[in-house]
Order: sequence, then structure tokens, then C-alpha cells
Amino acid sequence: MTGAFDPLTGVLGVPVLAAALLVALPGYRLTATLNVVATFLTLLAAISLFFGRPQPSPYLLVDDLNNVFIVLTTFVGFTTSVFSASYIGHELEIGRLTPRFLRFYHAMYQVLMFAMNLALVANNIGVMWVAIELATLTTVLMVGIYRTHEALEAAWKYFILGSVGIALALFGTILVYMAARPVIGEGLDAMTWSVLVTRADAFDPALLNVAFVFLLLGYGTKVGLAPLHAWLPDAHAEGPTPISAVLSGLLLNVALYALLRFKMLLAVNTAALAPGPLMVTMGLVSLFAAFMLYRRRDIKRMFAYSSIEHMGIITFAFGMGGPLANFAGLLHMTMHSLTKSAIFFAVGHIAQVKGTQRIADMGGLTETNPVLGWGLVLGVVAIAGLPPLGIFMSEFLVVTSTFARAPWLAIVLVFGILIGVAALFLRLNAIAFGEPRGPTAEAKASYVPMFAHLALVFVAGIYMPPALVAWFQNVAKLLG
Amino acid sequence: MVLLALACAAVLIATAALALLLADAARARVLVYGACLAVALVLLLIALLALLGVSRGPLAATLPLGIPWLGAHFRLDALAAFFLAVVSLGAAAASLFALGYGRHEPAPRRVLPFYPAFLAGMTIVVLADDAFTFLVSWEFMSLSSWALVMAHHRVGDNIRAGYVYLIMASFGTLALLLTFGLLAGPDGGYAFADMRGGHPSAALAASILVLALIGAGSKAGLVPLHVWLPLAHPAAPSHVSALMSGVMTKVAVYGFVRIVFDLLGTPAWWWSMLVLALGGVTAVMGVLYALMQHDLKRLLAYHTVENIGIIFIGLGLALAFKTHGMAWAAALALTAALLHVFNHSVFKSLLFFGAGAVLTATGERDMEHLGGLIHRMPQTAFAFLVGCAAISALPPLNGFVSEWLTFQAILLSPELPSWGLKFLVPAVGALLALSAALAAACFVKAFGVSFLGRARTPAAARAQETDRFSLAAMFSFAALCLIAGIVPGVFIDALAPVVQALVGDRMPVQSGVEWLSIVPIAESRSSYNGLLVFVFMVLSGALAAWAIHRLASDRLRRAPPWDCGYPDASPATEYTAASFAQPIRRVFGTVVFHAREHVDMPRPGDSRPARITVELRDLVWDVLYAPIADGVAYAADRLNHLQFLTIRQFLSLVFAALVLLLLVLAIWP
Amino acid sequence: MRGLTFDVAHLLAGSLVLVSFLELYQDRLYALLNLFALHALVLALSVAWQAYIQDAPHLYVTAAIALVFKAIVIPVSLHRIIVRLGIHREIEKVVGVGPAMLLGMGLVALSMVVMLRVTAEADPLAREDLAFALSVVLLGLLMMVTRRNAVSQVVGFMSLENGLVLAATGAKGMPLVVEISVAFSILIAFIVIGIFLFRIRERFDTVDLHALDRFRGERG
Amino acid sequence: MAVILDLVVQGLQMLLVLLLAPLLTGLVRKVKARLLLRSGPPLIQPYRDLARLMRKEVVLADNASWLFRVTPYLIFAATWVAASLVPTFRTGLLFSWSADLIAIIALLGSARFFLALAGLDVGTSFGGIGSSREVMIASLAEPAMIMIVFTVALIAGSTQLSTMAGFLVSSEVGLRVSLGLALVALIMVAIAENARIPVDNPATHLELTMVHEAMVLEYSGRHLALIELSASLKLLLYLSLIACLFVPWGLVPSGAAAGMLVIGIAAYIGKLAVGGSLLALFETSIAKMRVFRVPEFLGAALMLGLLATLLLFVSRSL
Repeated sequence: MTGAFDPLTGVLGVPVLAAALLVALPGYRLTATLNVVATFLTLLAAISLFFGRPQPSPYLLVDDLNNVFIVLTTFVGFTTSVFSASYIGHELEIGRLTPRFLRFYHAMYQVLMFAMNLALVANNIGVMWVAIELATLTTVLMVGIYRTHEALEAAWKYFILGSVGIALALFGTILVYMAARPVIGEGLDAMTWSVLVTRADAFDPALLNVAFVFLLLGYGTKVGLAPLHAWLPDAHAEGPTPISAVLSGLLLNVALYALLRFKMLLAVNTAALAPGPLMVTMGLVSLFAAFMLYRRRDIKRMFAYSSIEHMGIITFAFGMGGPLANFAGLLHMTMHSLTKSAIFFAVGHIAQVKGTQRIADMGGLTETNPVLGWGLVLGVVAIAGLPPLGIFMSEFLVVTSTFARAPWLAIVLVFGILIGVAALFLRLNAIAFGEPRGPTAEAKASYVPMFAHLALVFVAGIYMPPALVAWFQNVAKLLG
Repeated sequence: MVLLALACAAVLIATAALALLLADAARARVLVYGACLAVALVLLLIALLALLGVSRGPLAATLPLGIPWLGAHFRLDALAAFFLAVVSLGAAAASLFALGYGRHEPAPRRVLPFYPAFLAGMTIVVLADDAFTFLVSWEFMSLSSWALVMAHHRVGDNIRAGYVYLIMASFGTLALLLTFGLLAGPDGGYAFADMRGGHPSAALAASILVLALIGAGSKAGLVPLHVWLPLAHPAAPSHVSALMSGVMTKVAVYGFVRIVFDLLGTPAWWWSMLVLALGGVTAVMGVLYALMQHDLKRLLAYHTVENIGIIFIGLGLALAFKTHGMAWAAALALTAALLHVFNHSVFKSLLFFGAGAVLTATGERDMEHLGGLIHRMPQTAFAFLVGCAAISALPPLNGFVSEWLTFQAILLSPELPSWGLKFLVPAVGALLALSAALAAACFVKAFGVSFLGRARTPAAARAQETDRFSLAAMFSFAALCLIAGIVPGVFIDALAPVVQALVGDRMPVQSGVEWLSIVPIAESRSSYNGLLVFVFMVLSGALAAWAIHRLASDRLRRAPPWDCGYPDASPATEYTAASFAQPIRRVFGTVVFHAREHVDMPRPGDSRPARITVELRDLVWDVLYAPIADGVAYAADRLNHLQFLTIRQFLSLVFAALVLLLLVLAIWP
Repeated sequence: MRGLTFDVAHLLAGSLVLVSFLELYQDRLYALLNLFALHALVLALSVAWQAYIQDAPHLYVTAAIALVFKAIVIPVSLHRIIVRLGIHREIEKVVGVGPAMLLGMGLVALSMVVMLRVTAEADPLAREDLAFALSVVLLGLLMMVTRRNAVSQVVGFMSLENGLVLAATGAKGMPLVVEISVAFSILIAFIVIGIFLFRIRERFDTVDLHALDRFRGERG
Repeated sequence: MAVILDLVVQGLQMLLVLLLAPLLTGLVRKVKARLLLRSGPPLIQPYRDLARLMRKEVVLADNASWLFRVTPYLIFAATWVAASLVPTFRTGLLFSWSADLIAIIALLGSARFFLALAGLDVGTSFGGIGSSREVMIASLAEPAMIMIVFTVALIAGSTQLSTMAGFLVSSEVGLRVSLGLALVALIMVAIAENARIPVDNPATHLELTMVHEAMVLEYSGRHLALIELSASLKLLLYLSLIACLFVPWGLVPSGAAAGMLVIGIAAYIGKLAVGGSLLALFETSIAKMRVFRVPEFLGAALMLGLLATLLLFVSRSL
């Protein structure tokens, strides 16, 4: 226990300490650097999990499923902090942020990291719930950080809808406990994963069903599934871009991860209703967020809707179930968070270069800022699911495995994807090609994070390390 | 062997990466295109060796890439070898052409990196032996060519061209995705080897065939899925246009052949009718569209549509014969189709090279602004003329051979037992003949208006002969047109293993026949000898010339043209492309394009010039695509209101969802 | 004894549902706040009762929180807000009382049906409790949906949350109940503060959420 | 020995068609004149014209290209080769298998292709009119011709002219509707292809009506002579095609004694004479139609051909 205890304390402790420090420390350069360093240390700790996993304690657990996500989260957290360092610098210059808020921003960033890591490693459904609520509240505060009318409005909307979601999720959690209590007995065990999963077959199916409905809606709100998605586009559009990246790239994943955990329980319990149809339906509904892409004028809001679409695809995949589809879902989660955050990095720089988020005021980006422009093109190509990038593989697996089992669903899915692709490239043409519009100053920023993500996605589209594959396949089995 | 081919592809990709780094360097052009040329030649050698069955080393390989538990399978069988030969031949010529042509490229950064990637994509597609690798390389090919189409994104409506292209490409890919989904089955046997094993039910086979037709057809440019092609092909730089039109469409044909003839068992016969009918319609529609064009490159692109139609007629016949177990006839039809694949890749590339040369020399694609180029650029004119004659299926060039074989295959169709085909095939034959005749008319127009007559613009009058690399590329392909025309037997025999593998029979061996003539079935039935025809024509022409110049006069005097006595110096009185096409437009256009002519004739004494305007409508677009676009727009508008609800309304959405799900639970059995 | 405990718990839970109905019916803000205070009071009682019958002392904390925070602090502060915002008039509803009531009935029935499908060996007390809790939750949500005014929406949310606490305490021996109730109180505090904030910086002339929705992104 | 004989025969045929072609043209003109109660030019007038043109110098337009000068020889070569492959008096010519009927039609097609180009070369408006109308006519005539080929080939089971003639002369054919249709269609196509009335008028130089003449307007001297000669060759070719497909009697089978050849040649000349006179008769008895009526005329031919083929397919299957 003690030998393997270190990584987790790193993953959870470093952010807390950093947050405490960042609240105290002044100065933009120092805090930004500290932020990067802290996230980097967290990343190191997380990576060390690959080599030694701690034994599951009643509160903390590391297994095949969350191990990958912890590393992913910390990694994206690290790259985002690098990106945010240059981004926030510019925001300070143009005075959108005051140093006071900046300090607050960095502290919150670390708290958010802590909350998400906690949600991932929690072995207790109550703790997980608390962690996700914490993550929500911090992001609410960060979305509203610009104090503009739109920002406050977005934050408020996010807050209200998020709180309702949290409430529903809590009710679901309680119901799960109620279902577990007769079998496992009162007390902590009845809320502990490692115990729940082993005994879930004996739970009361009806209770589990109700529980799952509430959890689906509660955590689904965080995932941004339609029709619970309303908060997502505005929160992405109005908050600072690093937060948009973290939201799309990580928070949605964390919520979905929670959902998967509970799906496992139902998968074990044969008497309970199959969660598949529910998830498939919500997935398809969300998929048609693709239609919303056509009328978007704000570049960040557009990519937010694309996140909804992709969450729909992922939920659809898990809903279909089966080793292939589940594998595809897990892969899609990973790839999407990498790609989408990369896109938001690009978008952040673009918005700073152009001084606006209105697509109408951008154009010819590949002429004026080749690196940025082509980076965005590559990102959109990736998010549109075109090979040879990672998302294509997952979409390939989803569609082919579905079509053999439920042709009509697959056809609907395909049309949804196609509509999304069409919309994305319609906008991309306006942004990246054609006559240059708007200011064309070169962005003074490091493109390393963006291209690091895209490189990973590219590699994954062609070659996947066997270890990762093994974990995913293992989890895919558990997911039923 | 296959590993060597893959290594070549890897070299191409490396070249692309290299080009990304030093695209602005002065010598980058030479470096990149030179490398591509070399690699393409190596690939060609490999392909030929494999095709002639004298290759060393394994013909299949599996790399630990792609889907982890499956790996990436590659295989170089006869079919793959033939198409690899087509691809690498076109690639080699295009690279050679580009060595000179690339000098005029305004934005090398947007071309050099993607060109080798494009070549690599096409190479890997034909080598792929599992669904995932196939689709990845297939879409990679589309993607890199999309980037090339967008190279001149600020010119005209190239952006729209690229957009339509990308959407149609994704559409096709998704259709193929579904095809493979059906072929692979629920437990994902994505390797082609596994697919060959499975025997799908009749309904399943039918849907597979239809999906494959949609997927491959949209890339090949089958009507009505052709809309992107005449937009995208001309938009790209000319050597890329040549590749897209001459080679990429063939890769699409490869996809169709691979799926339908190789992976799929034998579908019910009536699905061959679909292929046949589509082929016939495509052939005629394509050439009619082409006749209405004044943009040289767009005209050529539409002709690609026509030739794809001819190829699919051949494939449809082969399918019909195969499903009726007439392997020998299927062999003839399939050989015809594949031979046309090769021929078209040759002369279409040649023609696009010519168009590119004209474009660089005059800066004009619009034929109405050309004319008289035969005086300024004689060599280009000659090569282009050969290409025109070949694509118009004139003996003794290669285009005629494949169409002749197709006719021979059609003449076998009375043997088919099923009624539908009995009625369909002659009609398709008529369509084929019609398209051939119209193609000739169209290329009289293309060559006559842009190369003959008098220059219509100063640009055309100032044109200069193009560089020697381009000429080398053009003349080598012109020579190939002639060779393939006069000794087709060699090529037919080379195709034998492919056909044998796909339909289980082959055409009779041609190499034995005396005088190098070709005999599809039996000497008494039909035979053709391009060589003799060529020799005869040369002899008799030379004889006539000699006799007249010796025995009669050889005097010659230059004078102003006679023109019935009232010559007019102004080139404006020349026949334009539009006026040349007018009779045919009157005959066909009124029906097919709702062609309308508005004549604005000023009253006597009014000095205003008279104007005639022609209005054409693309019914395919109006009927098929416009409604879809409108539908999406409508849905987008409707759903867009969701963005503007109040928080309370959103909450009520959540509430409704919750209640709904609880109700579901309540009534759950 | 068993019977008595059951009946009392049942009574309290049921009365909680009743109060929710009253809230749904009441459309004057002051009265609504008073009703909410009552709601919290009943909750506190039932929690205390649970603490007693489960002899789980930590539940008394939750009860105390409910009593002090929800039954006193929040209503008072909301009173303040109302006064300051000068919106102590009628509150316009989206749907009339009648339909709202009918909907509420339907919801209660629904939650009963759903919960009674639970097989009986889960002890009846828990089942009943859950059924009531679920209906309280649904009614709270319904209230949030049918009111336009921010304050009454907050009230709706809080009664929803009371339902949660009821369920949590009803769940025998559930750990972390206290923590959760604390966390929720923080959440509510945030909401109230939010309203304060929006009032203090003179950005919205009213807390009617329409004002918040003036932009809703990309409009215009 | 046999090969030598075959070579001789093949040579004989090539010479024969070349020599007979102008005579046929002359004959048609003469008969027409007589039908119009004129004495008309002597039969050998076409030879005289050709000789005269040959001796004249060529007046070439200033901006005529090399293509313009090569075309006459190309056309002549193509037409001559085509004509010499059609069995006229003897089947199974030595080189007959080097091109079947489809190839022969294609050869004529290439001749037309280059003539149309030549019409555009000088860049005069009349040349343009000529070529654009020519290709319009061809675009309908060629498919019609192919349909006719289908019909006959399906009956004879071959596209090889010698085999076809050999089969058709044999008794087993009998009378077939589709053959009749094919014959009518073939005659219509032949009229169109040879620019005869009512499709075109070989004699006119009235600009708006002419097609073929407009294309060759700029030609003079030996070039014009070659073009005229090829035109007569083409007429001859079509007549002998009709003869060998529909009145194959008198065709000498291959390997027959040399003496038989005389009879064959005589029969052939007889057929030509009859055909030429009939053509003249037809031409005098009908008026030229407007250019845009031509498509309907040829469309009818195409439909006839298609109908014939379909009938055949059906009758085959019964």
C-alpha cells in the first residue's frame, strides 16, 4: 500500500498544494510557470501509475479503465496549462483580465484538476459525486471570469442546469446505495466500486433501473447529451479558451466516465433493463446537434456543438455495446479529448489574432498565418473523422460493427456524421481559405501543445500501443 | 515484392514530409517531382513483374499497423498489380510533366507536400488487403487530392469545388464503410481473406452491390454522383487534374471490381442491369455535358465521366455473363473494361497535360479565348491531336480497341437467357455508339476551336511552345496510345491473369495469332488488326502523295482565304465553341438540359449589338442535390431556435426527458 | 414499535409531499417563502426521526442544518432580496394552478408506480420513503419549470433538494449524508449569492430570468 | 501459290474500287441529267475533273496549318483502305480479317473527324458551319450504322464481312423483318453519309444549305481532287456494302477459280449500275430538307436499327 501510495498522493496532492500557493502568490509570470510546473508534476505522478498501481482502498481505486483517463486528464491538463500561459498573457495585455482575477484563475485551474482527478480515482460513488460537483462549480466560476454580460449569463445558465443535474445524479447515487444495501449491508462497502461490481448481480433490478435513469440524466447533463446540453455551447463560447479546452477535452469525459461506471453495474445485473437503448437514443439525439453547426457565427460555440455531436457518437457506441463498439467508444473518448482540446488551442490563438470570435471576421488564415491555419485544418480533418487520424478508426469500428447488427441505426448514424462533416468544412472554408479578412498579425504563441496533440492523434490512427489496446479490450469486456 | 512496393509508398510519404520543410527552396520542385518520378518508375517495374508472374518474394504482407488485433494486410495479386501499373504509369508521366509545368506554380507550398502524399495514397489503396487499410488509404487519397484542389483557393469558386468534392468523397467513403460492415459481419472479419470466405444471402449481396456502386461510383463519377468531378478536377493544377481524372477514377473502378468481382460472391443477375443502365446513362450524359462546356479542362473532366460510363458498361456486361455462368463471355467483357481503364488513363492524362500546357502558355482555360495555337505550339498541338483521336475511338489508336471489344461483348448478349438483359443490352449498345459518335464531335470542337483557326485573343496569339519535360511526358503517352492501338494483343494477354482470377476464364491467347491481330472469340466471328490498318493507311497515303507529287503538280501558293468571296479579317467571325455545339444542343440539349436560347435582336437602325444567350440547366443538380441542400438548410433553421430558449425552457426540456424516461420505466415489462 | 416508527416516518414523508403541493399551489412570494420554511421544518423533523430510529447521531447534524440553514437563514435572506428588489407582487406563472396541480398529481402517481415495482424484500419503509422522496423531487422540478421568477425557482430547487435529503436519510446507514447535505447547502448559498450579485452590480433590472436570457449567444 | 493469288485478288480489288469510284459518280450524274431531260456530262467527266485538279496548283489560305495539308491524304487513305476491305466481287479477301465491319465504319469515322477539323482550320465561318453540321449528322448516323451492324451481325453470328456475306448468301437466312428494317436504315444512313439529297446537296454552293461542300470550301488543286475522289470512294463503298449484305448473290466464294472472278466482277459492276441509277432516281424525285429536319430523318434511321435489333433479340429467344 505505502509503496504504491505515492502516485495517488501526487495526483491528488500536488494540485491542492499548487492551488494553495497560487492563491497566495502574486505576479503573472511566476504563477503561470508554477501552474505549468504543478500540472507537469501531476502528469509525472499519473504516468508512474502505469508502472505501479496502488491497492484499491475504500476511497481510492486505480484500474484499467480510469488509469488511462487519469493519464489523459493530467496530460491534457499539462498541455492546456502551457497553452494557457501564453493565452492568459495576451489577455492581460489587452486588459480583459486583471491580475487579481488571474490569481483566482490559476488557483481555480488547480482545483479543477484536483476535482477531476478525484472523480476519476474515487472508489466511492459518493466521493465521485462530490468531486464532480466541485469540478462543476469551479468551471462555473471560471466561465464567468470575464464578467461580461454574456459571460455571466453563460455561467448562470451553466450553474442552474448543472445544479439540477447534480441533484438528479445524487438521487441516482442514493438509489444505488439503496439497491446495494440489502445485499452488501449498511455502511461504506455499499458505496464502494470494487465491492459493488462484484455483487451487482444480486441487486434489485427495478431500483437499479430507476437509479440509472437518474444517473443518465444527472451525469448526462455534464456530458452535454441533448436535450440536456443547453449550458454547454455558451459556457464554451464565453469562458476563457483554456477552460473551453478543459471542458470539452476533460470534464465531459469525466462525467461520461462516471456514467460508464454505473453502466458496468447494470451490465453485471442481468435482470435490470439493458441501458443500451436509452443511451443509443440519447446518443442519436445528440448526434443531430450537427444541424446546429450550420447557423453558428461564433467559432468557439461551433466547436462546442461539435463536442456535443461527438459525445453523442460515444454514447451511441457504448449503448450498442459489444467488444468492438465499446472499444471504439473508449478510443473515441481519448481521441476526441485530444483533438478537441488541440482545436481549442488553435481557436484561442486565432481569436486573439483576429481580435474576435465571429467567423465572419476571419478568412484566408492559411495565407496569413500558415502554421495556425493548417493546424486548424488538420484539427478539423481529425474531428471530422477523416483518416489517417485516430477518430476515423473509432468511427470505422462503430459504424461497421453497428451496421451488421442494426442497419437502420447505422444509417442514421452515418447521416449524422455526414451532416456534421459538411457543416464543419463549410465553416472551415470560410475561416482557413479564401480572401484574408481581419487583422493578420502573427500570433506570438507556442504551437507545441496543439501539434503535440495532433501528432498523438495521428499516430493513434495508424498504430496503437499493445498495452493500451489490452486495457481497452479488458474494459470493453467489463462494459458488456 | 509487396514490401518493396510499400517501401516505395513510404518513400513518397517521406518526400511529402520533406517537401513540407523546404517547399520554398528553389530546387524543391525538381527534388520532389524527380523523386516521385523515380519511385513511380520503380513501382511500375514491380507491378509489371507481378502482373507477368515473374516476381520474386512474397506477394502478401502484414504490418502491425491499423486495427491493433488485425494488423494491416497488403497483397499484390494480379488485379492489384494491374491497377498498380496504371497508377504508377500515370504518376510517372505526371511527375515528368510537372518537372517542367511546376515552374509556373504560384503557390508551391500548397502543392509540393500533397502531391507525393496523393501518389502514396493511391498506391496503398490498390495494395490494401483489409477493409480498414483500404478505407484509410482511400480517404487519405481523397484528402490529399482535396488539399491539391484547394491549392488555388482564391481563384474563382475553387473553394466550392473543394467543398462539394470533400462532401461527396466522405459520402462515398461512408457508403463503402457500410459495404464493408456488411461484408465483415458483426464480429468484424475485416481482412479481405475472411470476406472472400463468407457467402452472403441474396438480399445481403444485393445491398452490398448497391452500396459498393454508390461508394465507388461517387468517386468514379457515375451519373448522378458525378457532380463534384467537373468542379474539382479542373480546379487542381493540371498535372494533378491528369492524375485525378486519369488515375484516381481508375482507383475507384478498382474498388468496385475488388468488392463486386472478388469479395462478393455472385449476386442475383438483375443487379447487373443496374450497373449496365447506369453505365449507359453515364456515358451519354457525360459526353452531352462535355459538349456544352467551353472550359477546356472542364470539358475533359466531363469526358472522364463518359469514359467511366463505358467502363461500367463493360463491367456490367461481365457481371451479367458471370451471373449466368458464361465465364468465357465475362472474360471478354471484363477484358474490354480493364483495357479501357488502361487506355483512358493514358489518353486522358495526355489531354490534361495538353490543357495544362495551353493554360500556362496563354493563361486561358476558356476555349472561346483560344484558337490558332497549332501555329504557336505545334508539338503540343500534335500530341493533343493524338489524344483527341484516341479518345474519340478512331482506329488505329487505342481507344478504338477497347470500345471494339465492348461491342463484341455486346454482340454476345443474345446468348443471355434472361429477358431483362435481352432488352437492356441492345439499348445500352445504342447508348454506347451514341456516346462514341458524340465524343468524336466533342473533340472536333475541343481541338478545332482551341488549336485551329485564328487566335481569338492576344494571349492566344502570343502563346509559346511549352517546355521539354512537358513535351516528353505528352509524346511518350501519345506513343503509348499508338502502340496500344496497333498491338493490342500484348495488352490483352497481359490482362489474362487478372481476368482469370476474377471470372475464372480468360480470352483466347492473342500472341499466337498471325499478323498480330486480335481475335476475341473466333477468327470467323470477328477480328481486328490495328497494325495492318495502320500500315495500310500509311502506305496508301504515302503512295497517293508520292504519285501526285511525281506525276501531277506539287506547286503551292499562299493567298488569303476564299470564304465564298467575302473574307473577313476579324477572328470574331470564326465559329465559336458555342456556335459549333449549337446543332447538337438543339438536337439533345432541349430535352436533357432544358436548353433555352434567348435572341435579343435590335430593331433596324438601332446600333446596339445583337445578343444570343443560351441558358442550360443541370437537371441532376436541380432534382437530386438542390432538394437535399434545402432540406438540410430548413432543418438547420428550425433546430436553430433551440439555441435561443430561456433557461426555464431548457429546464423544462430536462424535466420532460426525466418524466419520459420514468414513464418508460413504469411501462417496462 | 416497528409499526409506530413506520407510521411516523410515513406521516412525515407524506406531509413533506403535501407541503410541496402547497408550494406548487401558492403563487405569492411571501407566502411561498413561509411555505418553504415549513417544508424545511418538516424535513428536519423527519430527518431527526430517522436519526432516532436508526440511532445514527450524525443525522442530527443534517437535521440541524436543515432547521437552521433552510428553515431560517435562507427564507429570511430571500425575504430581504424580495423586499430590496421590490417584487413582492403576484408572481406570474407559466401554467395556471389547476394544470400545475394535475401535473403534480400525475407525477406523484408516476413516482409511486415506479417505486412500487421495487421488489418487496427491500424493506417497506425504504420503499415508501423513496416513493415520497421521488415525488418531492419531481414536484420541486415541476415548480422550477412552471415559475418565471428567480426566487421562486430557487425555492423550487431547494424543495427538490429537500427531497434528496429525505431519500438520503431514509437510506439506512448511508455514509456521507452529512457531507452531502453540507455540500448542497453550499450550492444553494451560491445560488442565493448569485442572485445577490446580479442585483448588486446593476446589470439586471429584475431577476426575472428573461433578463438573463436577453442575449443567449449569437442573437442578432 | 494460293497466297499469291489472294494477294493479286486483294490488289485487284483495291485497284478496282479506285477506278470504279469516279465512274459511279459520273453515272449518277448522267442518270440524273437524263431524268431531268438534259444530256448531261459524259460518264468519264469525273476522271477529267480529277486530272485537271491534280495538275492545278494548290492555293492555300495564309493561316492554313500543316493539318490542313495532311488531311486530304489521310481522308483518302482511310477511305480507300475501308473501301478495299469490303468484299465486292469475292469474299474472303486476304486482308479482310484485318478489320471487320465495325472497324470499317470507324475508319470512315476517322476520315470524317479529320475533314471536320480541316473545315475549322482556316477559321472561316463557312468552314465552321460545315463541320458543326457534319458532326451533328455523324453523331446520329454512326449509332444508326452500329445498330444496323448489330442486326446483321447477330443474324450472321459475325461482324466479319466475308462471313456475313457468306452466311447471307446461303439459303438458311430466309426473309426476316429485321433485315428489311436494317436495309431501310442502311439506305438512309448511306444517303446522309454521302451528303446526297435530301440531306445535303453535292452540287450546290448555296451557303446556308451546304454541309460537306462548306467544309471543303478552302480546298483547291490536288487536295480538292483527293477529297472528291474519297467522296466517290465512300459512295462506292456504301453501295458495295449494301450489295454485299443484302444482294450477296454473284459474290464469288474464296478459293474459287480465277475464271469465276470475271463473273463476279461483272455481277458487281451490274449491281453498282443498278444502285447508282436507283440513287439518281431517288434524288430527282425528292426535295432537299432543312438542316434541322436531318436529325429527325437520322433519328428515324436509328430507331429502325434499334427496333431491328430488339426484334432480333426477341425472335432469337422464341
